[in-house]
Amino acid sequence: MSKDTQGTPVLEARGLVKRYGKVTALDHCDFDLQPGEILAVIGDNGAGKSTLIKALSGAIQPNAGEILLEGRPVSFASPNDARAEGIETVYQTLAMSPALSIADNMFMGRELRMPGLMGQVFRKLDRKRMEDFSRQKLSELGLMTIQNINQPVETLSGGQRQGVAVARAAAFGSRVVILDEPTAALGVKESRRVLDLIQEVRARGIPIILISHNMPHVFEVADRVHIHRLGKRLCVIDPKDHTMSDAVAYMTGASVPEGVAEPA
Amino acid sequence: MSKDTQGTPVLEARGLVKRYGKVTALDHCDFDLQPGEILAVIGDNGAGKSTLIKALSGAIQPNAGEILLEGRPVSFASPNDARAEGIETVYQTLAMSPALSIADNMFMGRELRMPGLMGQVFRKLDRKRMEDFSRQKLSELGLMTIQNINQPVETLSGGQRQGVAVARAAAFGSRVVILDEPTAALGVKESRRVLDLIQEVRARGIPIILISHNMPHVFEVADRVHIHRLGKRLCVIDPKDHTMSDAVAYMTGASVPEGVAEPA
Amino acid sequence: MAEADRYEDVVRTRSDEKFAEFEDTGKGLWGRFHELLHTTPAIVPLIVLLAACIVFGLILGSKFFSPFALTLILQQVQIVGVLAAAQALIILTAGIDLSVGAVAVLCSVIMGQFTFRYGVPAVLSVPIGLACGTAIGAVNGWLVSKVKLPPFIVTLGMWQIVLAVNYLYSANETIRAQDIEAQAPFLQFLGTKFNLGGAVFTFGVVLMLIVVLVLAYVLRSTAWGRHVYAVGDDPEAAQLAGVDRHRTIMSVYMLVGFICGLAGWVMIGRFGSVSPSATTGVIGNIQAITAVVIGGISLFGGRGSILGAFFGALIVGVFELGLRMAGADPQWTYLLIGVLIIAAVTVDQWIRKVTA
Amino acid sequence: MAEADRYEDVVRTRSDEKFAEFEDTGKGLWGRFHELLHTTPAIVPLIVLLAACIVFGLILGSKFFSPFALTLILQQVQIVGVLAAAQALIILTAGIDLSVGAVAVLCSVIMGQFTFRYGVPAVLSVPIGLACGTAIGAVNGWLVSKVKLPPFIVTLGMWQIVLAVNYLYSANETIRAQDIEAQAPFLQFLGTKFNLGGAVFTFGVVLMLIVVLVLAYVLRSTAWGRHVYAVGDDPEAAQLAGVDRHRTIMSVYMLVGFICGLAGWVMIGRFGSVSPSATTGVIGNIQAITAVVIGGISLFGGRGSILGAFFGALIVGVFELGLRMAGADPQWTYLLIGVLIIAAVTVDQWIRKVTA
Amino acid sequence: QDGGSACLITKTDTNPFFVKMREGAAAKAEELGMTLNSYAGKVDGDNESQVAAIETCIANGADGILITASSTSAIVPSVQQARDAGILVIALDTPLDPIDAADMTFATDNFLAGELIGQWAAAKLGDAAADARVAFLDLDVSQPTVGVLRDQGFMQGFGIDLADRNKWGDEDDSRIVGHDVTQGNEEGGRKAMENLLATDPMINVVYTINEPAAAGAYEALKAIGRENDVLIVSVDGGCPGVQNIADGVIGATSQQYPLLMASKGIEAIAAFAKDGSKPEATEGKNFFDTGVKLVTDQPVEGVESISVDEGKDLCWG
Ligand SMILES: Nc1ncnc2c1ncn2[C@@H]1O[C@H](COP(=O)(O)OP(=O)(O)OP(=O)(O)O)[C@@H](O)[C@H]1O
Ligand SMILES: Nc1ncnc2c1ncn2[C@@H]1O[C@H](COP(=O)(O)OP(=O)(O)OP(=O)(O)O)[C@@H](O)[C@H]1O
Ligand SMILES: [Mg+2]
Ligand SMILES: [Mg+2]
Repeated sequence: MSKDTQGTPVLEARGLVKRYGKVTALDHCDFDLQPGEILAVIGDNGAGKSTLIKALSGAIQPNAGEILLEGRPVSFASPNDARAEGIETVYQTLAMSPALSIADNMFMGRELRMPGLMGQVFRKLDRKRMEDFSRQKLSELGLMTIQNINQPVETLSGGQRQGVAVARAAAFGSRVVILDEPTAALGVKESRRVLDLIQEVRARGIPIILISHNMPHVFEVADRVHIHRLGKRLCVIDPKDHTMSDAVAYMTGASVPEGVAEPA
Repeated sequence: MSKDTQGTPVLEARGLVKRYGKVTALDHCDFDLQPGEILAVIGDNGAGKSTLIKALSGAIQPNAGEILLEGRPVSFASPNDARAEGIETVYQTLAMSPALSIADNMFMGRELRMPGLMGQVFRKLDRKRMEDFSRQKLSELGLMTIQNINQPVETLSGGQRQGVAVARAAAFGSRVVILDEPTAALGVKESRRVLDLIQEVRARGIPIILISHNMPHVFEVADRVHIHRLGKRLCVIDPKDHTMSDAVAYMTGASVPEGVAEPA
Repeated sequence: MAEADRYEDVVRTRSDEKFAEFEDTGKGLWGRFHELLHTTPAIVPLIVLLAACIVFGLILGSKFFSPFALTLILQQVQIVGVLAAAQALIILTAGIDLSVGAVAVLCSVIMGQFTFRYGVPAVLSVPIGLACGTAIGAVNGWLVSKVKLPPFIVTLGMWQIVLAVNYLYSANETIRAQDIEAQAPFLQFLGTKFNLGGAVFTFGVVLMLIVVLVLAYVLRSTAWGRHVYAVGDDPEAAQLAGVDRHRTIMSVYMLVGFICGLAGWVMIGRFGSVSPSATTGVIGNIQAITAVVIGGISLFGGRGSILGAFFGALIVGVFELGLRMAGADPQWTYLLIGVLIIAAVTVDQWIRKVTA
Repeated sequence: MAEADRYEDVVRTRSDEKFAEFEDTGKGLWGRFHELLHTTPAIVPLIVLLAACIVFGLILGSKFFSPFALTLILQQVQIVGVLAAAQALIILTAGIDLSVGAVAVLCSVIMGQFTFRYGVPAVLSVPIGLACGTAIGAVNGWLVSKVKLPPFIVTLGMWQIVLAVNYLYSANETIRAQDIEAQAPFLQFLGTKFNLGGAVFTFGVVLMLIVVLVLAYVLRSTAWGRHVYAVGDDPEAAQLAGVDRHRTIMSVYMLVGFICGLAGWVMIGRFGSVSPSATTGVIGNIQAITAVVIGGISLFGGRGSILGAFFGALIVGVFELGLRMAGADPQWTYLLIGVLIIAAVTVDQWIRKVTA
Repeated sequence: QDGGSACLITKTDTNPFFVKMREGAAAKAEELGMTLNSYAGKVDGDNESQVAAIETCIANGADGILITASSTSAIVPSVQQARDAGILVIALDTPLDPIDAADMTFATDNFLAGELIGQWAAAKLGDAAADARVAFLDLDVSQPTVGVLRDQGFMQGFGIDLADRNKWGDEDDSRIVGHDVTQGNEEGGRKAMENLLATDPMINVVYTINEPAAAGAYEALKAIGRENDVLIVSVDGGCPGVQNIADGVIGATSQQYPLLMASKGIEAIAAFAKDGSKPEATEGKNFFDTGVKLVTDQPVEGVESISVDEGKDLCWG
């Protein structure tokens, strides 16, 4: 299940810095994602993981540093720019509009219009096509059977919402799929479905960034593990060569990986 | 670490029913908590776990059924009633006021007043005493060292907030402490602290109800495991006699525990 | 795979099980009614409207159900109806616009003054007035979206500014209906009457209906409409999900300014004259907000429909006309409108509760 | 312990490590200023207020800094100041009260009419008026808390109801200052003057200061005050954390009704007469809201201080008087107040940003 | 009731002037056995509500309408609509623009009312009028017609160049301290007076739009102890206002007769309902003049006035 990870990274970051007032959430952070891999990002609460992926997906603009997509420098002014490049993200907060329907949420910002006059002149949405696609994606991914694709997202349970968000990213992500703690509120069964889904997406050749606090899950699916500590990448380890205890020790600062100098 | 669990339950529920419109969240659910034990409640998303503990802690009023505290029927009209009986709860949503300080939140609804005239006539709060107590509890429980006990809760990280909520419950709970998914958003280190804390509280002789989706955690700390399914108690198992796989199989309906008839 | 424990694998053995199932709604008449209520929130104000009509019909008899009286209601609500549509748009984005009435009056003054003071042909003055409305909307939108000021404050300030500019610019001069009729009848175009089955309508009423229907369509069936709801619902989430928050808000405020301009044109049609002291400038905002809230649009944004706001305006219109026709003292009318506001929303709340 | 895996135990080996540490703020002057801003949000409107005073002082010279002009500002803001304190309380609970001004006027009318129509001694009429204010507040509170209607709507309706009742009950009759002075001077008690270092103050001004200071104390230093903030911040969370939401909301609305009654009494003191058509009934609500938002209290509840609202009222007072003294005509004053509202909040926003 | 039905539409129903007008109309209608519906604008200058009221009267099939127009020109199309529907329309208090837009006008001349108090104030001051300091306490920033007429009338009477006769605030006479607005009540009167006193504490003549505003201005003057050396003049002639002249609050006021206007109006409608006859104008004028009289207890040479006692007999409150 593991693979060689040399070559141009799909997504790369060099020296990212992001400050919030007095807090430095990212402190010259490096990052790389290789083609076709599942890269897990682990770290303490507040280590800056979410900030990192927000910078990678255009949701925030870093104060310094550069982002490279397949070797080419890019700068995303908004999540839409990143999505245009095929980078789809499930944010920790899910980013759904509670009062809108599942289908509306799936297609938010990339709605389909009717063909012909109705679409071009009256800009009418092609609801049927959007609903069919949403329904198909949700059931195709085996994630859920929802009777009514038009029910507002707020009527779904937390788990179901997370399912919709993951399905949206999996359906539209053509280059990279980023998942920020997709299983935090999920039950055992639901978490398992998400893990299966991650592997399906990878099987389609799309690399995945997975942030999680669940070590068994991380070690089960990840090809490489990026350990984040105090706003920067501490090291990247191969889960086959390290134990969970090692990983936890590194990320909490209990021990220092080889070749890394722990800051004073 | 395990103990005999016979005798009058500290907290008991018989035939609780709670309906939300067309959804039946609790469907004639039974429940009991023995003195001094850690009782884990596990179940799928939407099984009704949070609804159950909300009924037990007075946050909602069940449509039917009765609740017994040490054998005596009680009816809680509000969380305050339950707190007056020594039942403290950490809700899934944490129930904090973001703009208020840590100390304010710790003492919300049971503020301390100054001694003498200032307190009795002018009803002035004894800030110093509340702050000292909060600081002491937070550090005593080894959970965190916060420099400024007066900073608003909204400036804390999710993990720190969860820490404050748990510390509040542990500090004031004199009869029962209820925790609804206290480690959902927490990192490895922070989760560990919370688990340690749970065991400390139990060591003080206070029984604990713990809802969690994390099987290893549940099996590590629980004396008994209440498996919730489709709005009611399916069974209670002893973690020493069952494997995690058994528990997961029961709660997801993959297999049926002995002596229970799976509904059609 | 290191030490990962496979206890979770068991869930795969029954993977055919449904993740979540939704109860099929019992499709009786009651069930269908429920569904209607949930998919069409405008139904509640519609019920209130019909009930009000029936009550007044019973009290006033045929006088109230004459074509004259019924079309009169439309005539009388046309300005508030257009403003309510604009207000509803803003409130859907979780904003509020206190300047709608003042902008409408200023636009009507601009249309009049350009024609009569500067001699611009009326067919040009009208678009100039509409452009001014749009520009004021753009300023509001910019302050809300870029400077991130609360809409209440921005439009509170703008209300006073626009009203003062209106008085200063017009020198408080009314342009008389006779003069407009003689020299620039196009300004009164929306006052043109036509007969439809005994009832008299004006183009202004038609314009109001068009504005409401077009907005209803756009909000329901275009991407922009969905974005308006999403931004009102949760701006952060909408932004992350790929909606351009700034563009959406700007477009909403500009469109609202434009619609207020239209309302100004409607005013000329209805009153014949151009008057800077028209009360709409002072109380148009409260009237529009009243219509919107009676129409069941949440002040917290993201919920409700423009049709509801229209029905809300009609409800107020029916009450005002009905009470006036019944000879109620004006102060009693205000009192009853006050009671109506509270009652309508209580009923709405209650209906939503029993059908939840 | 079944199959539980102990990979997490490693974190115990360094349990002395801090869970979270908070950067010590660099305690320079700037650092202290930051801290002040965060702990005392009323500081921003205070800065704006001082800046406004300085600017007008420079423009107008000693005329503006005369005891007459400075105490005049206090005289002129006393009604709005009291209403703003009431409004601030409601806004802290994430509500809004459009009826404050109307309730104040009605209470003053009740005090006057009870004395002159029914012959009740003035020392009794005043408490009766205050009780009526409290009762109206209770109705508002009950509708908001129990029936769960949006405060905006409840008080929009109540505003119209109270205003209409006010006109109907009083039959629009003014009670003349001379008659009150002769027969019931206690009604004018709050108009009593006293001299303090050359400046003339009235008991009404003193009452305003007392109301503001007492509310500031109560909100800051009592459990009830904390509950008000908690309910405004997140009512669900407050309820779960053990606050009696209903009681808190009821007490806030009742207290606000009572304070509005006080404002009515202040009005009699200031105008000498009792007039049902006082402007406060119509625009008192907007004036109070303006003061509150300029004072930096969030319309979403739970943030801000009552002192801020007081400074907000003073800012408007300083601008109005300053502009009039500088010779701006009423329409220009009106316009500039609009600009001020937007500018004050922009500055507030900006200060908060650069000091974040 | 078979005496026909009438509508009374006033500018507002919060100003005592209109309240009394309504009472007069109601009493007369009662006497003649007519049905009377009363309507009013929400605020001063509210044309919209008056249009809606006229439409309601048409829908109700009224025989006649009495209206005190908020906007004398903007209301004309609606009045025309009512007349086309066969309704007798009588303008009360304020003539429409043009005056023949109504069937008849029962009015006071507001400009004349202002002129009288202006003349009185000038005569009272004598030579000091040349360097008087005059404050104007007007109605509203929107400058409703009635406010402009009274204000400009005062200036005419006092000897100030009017500039544009249709607005206040464009004059450049150095005796004018300033204009402020009062909403025609005590609250606004006091604040406006204070504002103008802050600009110039030496004000010695105060024009006020009506007597409540004058009472407010008096309170402001009293607060600084200048109530006895300032002349306050006003318009209206309500009973509390006349009493205020006796009490020395106001120097002089121009009294108008709303009760008379209203009862005459109702009589005219009753006559019209009976036989279609329309009322006649006063000799030599194009309207029925209900008159205006200056009330003061300090009569001056050259300005006709009546005493406070006479004023009390005629007052409408
Ligand atoms: N919008 C913001 N404003 C201010 N500070 C922020 C903001 N977002 C994040 N931070 C701060 O930046 C730091 C990193 O936050 P981040 O959310 O990236 O952590 P994380 O690694 O994702 O933690 P978790 O595991 O709890 O999600 C934290 O100290 C946090 O408080
Ligand atoms: N306030 C509410 N209104 C309507 N339905 C509700 C409400 N609260 C809970 N429910 C419904 O009741 C059911 C049980 O919810 P509950 O929150 O108790 O589940 P849970 O077991 O705690 O799930 P999770 O593990 O996701 O927290 C769900 O179907 C949920 O949608
Ligand atoms: Mg994160
Ligand atoms: Mg739950």
